[in-house]
Amino acid sequence: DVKIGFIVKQPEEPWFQDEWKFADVAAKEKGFTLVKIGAEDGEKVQSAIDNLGAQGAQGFIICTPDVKLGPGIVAKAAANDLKLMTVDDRLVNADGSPIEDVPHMGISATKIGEAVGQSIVDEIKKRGWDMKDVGAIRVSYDQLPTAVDRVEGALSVLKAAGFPEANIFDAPQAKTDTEAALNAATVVLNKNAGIKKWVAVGLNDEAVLGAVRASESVGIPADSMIGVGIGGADSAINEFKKPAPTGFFGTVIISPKRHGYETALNMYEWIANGKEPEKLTLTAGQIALRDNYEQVRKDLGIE
Amino acid sequence: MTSLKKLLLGEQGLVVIFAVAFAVVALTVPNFLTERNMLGLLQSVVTIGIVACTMMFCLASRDFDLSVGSTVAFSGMIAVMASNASGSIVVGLVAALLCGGAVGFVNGLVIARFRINALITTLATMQIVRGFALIASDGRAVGINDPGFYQLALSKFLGIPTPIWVMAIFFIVFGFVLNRTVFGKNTLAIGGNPEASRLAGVDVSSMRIWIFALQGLVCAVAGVLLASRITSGQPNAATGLELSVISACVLGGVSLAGGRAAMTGVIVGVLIMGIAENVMNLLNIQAFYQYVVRGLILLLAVLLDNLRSAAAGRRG
Amino acid sequence: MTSLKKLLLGEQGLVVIFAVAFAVVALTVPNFLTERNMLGLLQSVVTIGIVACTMMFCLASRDFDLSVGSTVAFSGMIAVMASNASGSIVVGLVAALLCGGAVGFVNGLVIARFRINALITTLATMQIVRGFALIASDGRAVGINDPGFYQLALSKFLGIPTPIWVMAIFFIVFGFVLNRTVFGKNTLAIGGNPEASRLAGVDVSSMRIWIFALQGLVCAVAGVLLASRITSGQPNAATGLELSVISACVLGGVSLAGGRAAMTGVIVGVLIMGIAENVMNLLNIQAFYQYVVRGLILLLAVLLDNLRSAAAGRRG
Amino acid sequence: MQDFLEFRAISKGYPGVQALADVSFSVKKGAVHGLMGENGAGKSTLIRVLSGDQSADTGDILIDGKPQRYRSVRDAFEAGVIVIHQELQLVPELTVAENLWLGRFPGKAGVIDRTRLTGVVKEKLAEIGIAIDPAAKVASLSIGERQMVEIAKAVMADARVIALDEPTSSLSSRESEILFALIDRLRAQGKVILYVSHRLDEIFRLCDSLTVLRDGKLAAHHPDISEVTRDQIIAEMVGREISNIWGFRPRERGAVRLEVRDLAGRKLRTPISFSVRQGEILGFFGLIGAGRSEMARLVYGADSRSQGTVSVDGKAVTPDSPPQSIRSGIVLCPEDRKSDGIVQGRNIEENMAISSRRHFSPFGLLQPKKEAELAERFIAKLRVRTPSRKQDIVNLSGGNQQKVILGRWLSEQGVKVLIIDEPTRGIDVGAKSEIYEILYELAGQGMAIVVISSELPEVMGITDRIMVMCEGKVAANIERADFDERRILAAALPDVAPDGANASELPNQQVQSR
Ligand SMILES: Nc1ncnc2c1ncn2[C@@H]1O[C@H](COP(=O)(O)OP(=O)(O)OP(=O)(O)O)[C@@H](O)[C@H]1O
Ligand SMILES: Nc1ncnc2c1ncn2[C@@H]1O[C@H](COP(=O)(O)OP(=O)(O)OP(=O)(O)O)[C@@H](O)[C@H]1O
Ligand SMILES: [Mg+2]
Ligand SMILES: [Mg+2]
Repeated sequence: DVKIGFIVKQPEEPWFQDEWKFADVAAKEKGFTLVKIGAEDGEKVQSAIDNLGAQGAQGFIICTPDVKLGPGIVAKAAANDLKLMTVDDRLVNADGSPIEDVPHMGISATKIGEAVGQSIVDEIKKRGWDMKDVGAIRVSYDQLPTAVDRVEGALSVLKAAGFPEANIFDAPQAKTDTEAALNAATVVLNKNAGIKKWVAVGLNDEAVLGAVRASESVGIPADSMIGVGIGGADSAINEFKKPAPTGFFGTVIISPKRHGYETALNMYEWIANGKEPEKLTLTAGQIALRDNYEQVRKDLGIE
Repeated sequence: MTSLKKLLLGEQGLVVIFAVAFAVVALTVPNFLTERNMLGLLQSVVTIGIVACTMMFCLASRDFDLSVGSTVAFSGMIAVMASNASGSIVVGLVAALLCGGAVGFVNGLVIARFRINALITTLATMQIVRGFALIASDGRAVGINDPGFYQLALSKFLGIPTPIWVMAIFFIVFGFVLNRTVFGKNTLAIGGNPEASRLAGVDVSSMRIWIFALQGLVCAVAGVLLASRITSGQPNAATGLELSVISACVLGGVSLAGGRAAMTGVIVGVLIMGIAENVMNLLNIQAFYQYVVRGLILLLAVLLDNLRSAAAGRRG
Repeated sequence: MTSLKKLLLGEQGLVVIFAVAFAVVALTVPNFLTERNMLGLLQSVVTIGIVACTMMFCLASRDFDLSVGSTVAFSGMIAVMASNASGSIVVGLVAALLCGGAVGFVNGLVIARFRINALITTLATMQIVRGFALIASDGRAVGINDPGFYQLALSKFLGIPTPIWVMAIFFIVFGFVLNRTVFGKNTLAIGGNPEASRLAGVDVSSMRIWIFALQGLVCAVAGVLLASRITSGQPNAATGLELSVISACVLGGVSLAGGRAAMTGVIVGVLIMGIAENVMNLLNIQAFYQYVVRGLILLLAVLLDNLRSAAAGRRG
Repeated sequence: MQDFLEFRAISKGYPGVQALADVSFSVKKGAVHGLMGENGAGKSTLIRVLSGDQSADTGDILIDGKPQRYRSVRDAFEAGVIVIHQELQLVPELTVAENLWLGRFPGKAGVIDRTRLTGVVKEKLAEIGIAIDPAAKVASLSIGERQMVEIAKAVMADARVIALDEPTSSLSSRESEILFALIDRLRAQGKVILYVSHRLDEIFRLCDSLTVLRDGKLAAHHPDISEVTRDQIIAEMVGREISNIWGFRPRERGAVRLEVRDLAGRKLRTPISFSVRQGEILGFFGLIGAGRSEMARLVYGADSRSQGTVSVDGKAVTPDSPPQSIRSGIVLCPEDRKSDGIVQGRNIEENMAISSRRHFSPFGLLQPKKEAELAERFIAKLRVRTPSRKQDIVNLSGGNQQKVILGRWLSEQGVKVLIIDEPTRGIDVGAKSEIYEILYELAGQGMAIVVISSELPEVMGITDRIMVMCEGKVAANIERADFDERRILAAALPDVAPDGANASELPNQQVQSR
């Protein structure tokens, strides 16, 4: 019997739900058991691995709550004699260099951010805005390293395209939900009432959505707002389904299918047939807009 | 001099301190005292403000409710899902109120009838209800089909958005209930001495059930408004709301040991929380430092109030 | 028959109920009663277990500490950073203990001397200390340079990992302190009737300071072990720990109204929390349903205990 | 004998109240000194100043000629002062022994010496004749037993100055005798004892000298008690003469109002039956733990019944809950005012109106004017000493709190049965006679009144009939005409067989037809 664990850092997030769902598909195809465990912090990760060991699993895939947990996870996996693969976030050593022995599939947070930034720059140009008149809301959640990498990635593209640094405003979220982003973004908008055109970036769709709602509540018309989110989950799709376009311009969809299905499959092959997976597989995010999101989703194998 | 002292040390001392602090902030922080910012500030405290109304009753009667955040999220979800399914916003609202009220009622029932510690009970329902919200939506945000739903939050009356009016009405109504009705007085009496109140003929257990049921209903109202503001039902909304609301109440002088509460205090508490966030963002304080500043403001506010009441000779 | 009844309704009734539940789980859940799983289970409750020891004192004296999670994270960070900087693990440990103790001491000082509500004070320090942890590390985890540090958690004695031993020692020591020492009795007395204790000459305010300082120290120990287990100092570690620890204590019969506490109860409470998580994962219960199940277990556990003590005639 | 304890010009004010104004007097070594005065006269405040709990605004305390400068209870204890406060100061969750040692546990290096802990207590309790298990949790003791534990504190600590603030207010005569013997022994050991009481008998039985306080000022100081009379002291206290405190007047007794049949509960196992007629005042007498309070709580529905019925004017009261009882016309004034009576943190007005306001609050809306009127009326009628009706009840003196609770029930409308558990506990002589007057007046209007009291003279003085309880059972039922102190006491004592009066001899009660 093959038993494989799949540990994720935020089990409530739709993204991870989807990863699990696709991993389940692989499990059904190959006839192995998949054990899904949520582990929000380092301590939970440790006990989750112990738990898998106790259940007699042979290996597991993990999206770690923090990449610095690397050495601990590697040691724990070894102690429990479990094969280890990572997804989404790559483990690093104490010195910050990636642990290259552990097979990984993912996409770099910075890369996703850059895709966001690029689509915003393109749209600004298309609308013919002057970057000097445009403000950027940086909905930030800096205690999450991935979040920092994502927004910084997006902003670096903006800056490279000539976006004035002085027009970038920080809107720190107290929590990662839409309401917190909405409240933080409202302050930025009110503080800079002189700026009429805005763009917004954030850690995920919910954060950008908050900025878009804030722009609506202070009366900024939808065509003066370009918000690009990350994830492509239902919050974003709901925006596209609204009868009139909103300031939520697009979202970078990353495919949970590959991340979930392929990692589970690779792990199975590794355990059952001794076929070791690639050390590093990088996937790509794809920008989805109001008029093409269904096609993009289909391309990525969602729905 | 003495009249100033009287003002500061009197019943309304907290309000006076707050007014002074507000004036200082208004004069020193740019962009603070603009109409837009004020409206934004008020809108940002709508959820906390509404829920604080009934949390005040809950604390005043020596109880505790940790399930408010989950109930807000759950009833928001229900409102969206029910109105999507039925095509009628009214059905959605009624469903949300029913669900919120039911959660509160169950809380109250378990706490009052089975005499289970309120902290544990509501900690349990907090998780259960959050679970329900996640299960119902499969962990995803649910979009609103009927744009009319957004109008709940977007519509304005006399230039002020509806949610702020709702909050103001709740403040007035619950302030009245606390001070001018038997219900309010009985709540305070239960908090002061539950056994003595019971022997004085107050039906303590049905009072507690009522208070929790009311809390649930009010959470549902907050949940509906929140869903309308963020144009979707989100199962992860309002996490950690319970602690913010309880802090706002305690800041406003509501005693956790029961028996002491005042609506003006709670309003001030809610506003202090909102202004702190608002000003920190206006001043562009870095995210990590915001934690520290938030904590210090909390401490400072209670410290000031304590000094005041110590000077006034009230006993802790 | 009567002796069974006596057993169930006696002081140790909770332990008996727990033993029965444990037996049922062991027989029905596959892989549960294996040495590996038991060790994993125990390791998973080390942080909660250690912190619960002093939280028990805190609650027993009618206080409340919400800052434990932040303190655990902060002192873990400090341990890692100080030992990285100095190259000596001992320096790191000492620094962590000092910082943890200092946080607790400040909590106690503010609460006891300025008579500020413990909930608000520790809510404030919870944020301030979390802010410090984030600022110190710039929001990122800090890796451990010296692999010797991992040995704190990885080393074993008689086949059992060191953290479990540490937890066991804490259980014994604090159980002794609670029942057999002046400190323990004074704690219970303060919680049971602060006024009477004060009039009997117990130095209530220095007792409270001590209890909080101890809590801080113990959090530091938990933080060091945690950092060692997860091989890094993480500013976001142990969020929400406070509620888990308080639940474990209350489950174990510690009264939030003060004055009632027992070490066996707390141990059982900690184990119930750990077993619930463990079994849910072993049974592969879906994440969303885990919320519901967790809540129900919590309710069931207190309900059972309440029925028991009601039958035993103890008054709520 | 020289002056050992001296108060010099002590003053102490609270917001709105001058609790003590320039009080000076001294007490000799080996003397028991009485302290008397109306409710709110400042007795407890003086004791609190002595104990180090509160500090005086001005003035000095001298012990053995040395001025004391203590800032805390601990300092006072070190100086040899121990105080038994008016309100019980025990920790219910701890055992008797632990309570007695609290603040100075025996042992080395912080580890408690458990053999000494219970051993010494057992010895001391036996020595003073108190039969309480040192290992019992205080929560499981009755009020009276708790009071005895408090008193044992005074013996445990080897103090030079002992102050007792109304120690007998919840003791019955038998326990009081134990206390008196104890005090005699302490006096013989040369201690200084300050004794606060509202009971003149005790004062004359115990004290060598006496001080009377009035409105916080020294009203009289009598270095030798044999030189004063009762009436003189009353006049000094109250400012007027009271000739006969009981003032008993016979009344017409009508039909049966309250009918209790086979009532039993968890703490009162033997079923109990009795009835009270319109206009009748029925007294319940017994020793501590006789079960009178339990009986009253069962009748009122405060504890749930295991069997039996209670009916008022022939109508059964169900379900058994306090609100239901109040609606049916039964009210209970509980014995333990601190835990069951006052609502802490609320003012006098709110404490009074808590139950009766439902009569004049349409749709649950308050009528502040009516509440104020009501409060003012009863503050005046019961002579509650307070700066205003908005005063927090915890700031009142013990006796004044009791008056407010009485006011709560006197203001209730439609009361048919009034049960008062220890009605005059801690109440001064002047107010006592007024309360009795009110009881007669209410009975005259047809109310049935049940008075539970541990003060034999009081039960004998004001009731029409006495039921004596002993160990949870009714031991005797005696009409006023047959009142006899020895007979009542004999019935109350468990070791002596009841003198013939048993349930079969109870007067035949009218059986109500349904
Ligand atoms: N903490 C306080 N705040 C305000 N007033 C107080 C406080 N404590 C006592 N008083 C007032 O001081 C006065 C004296 O009270 P004290 O308790 O000394 O009376 P007492 O002589 O012991 O009366 P009793 O016989 O009823 O016990 C009373 O008027 C009381 O209301
Ligand atoms: N909380 C309690 N738990 C257990 N037993 C109790 C409790 N309270 C009282 N008892 C017991 O119940 C019995 C009846 O006590 P109760 O106080 O009713 O007597 P009483 O006649 O009213 O005397 P008094 O009021 O003067 O003490 C006593 O034996 C007492 O020890
Ligand atoms: Mg007094
Ligand atoms: Mg009694």
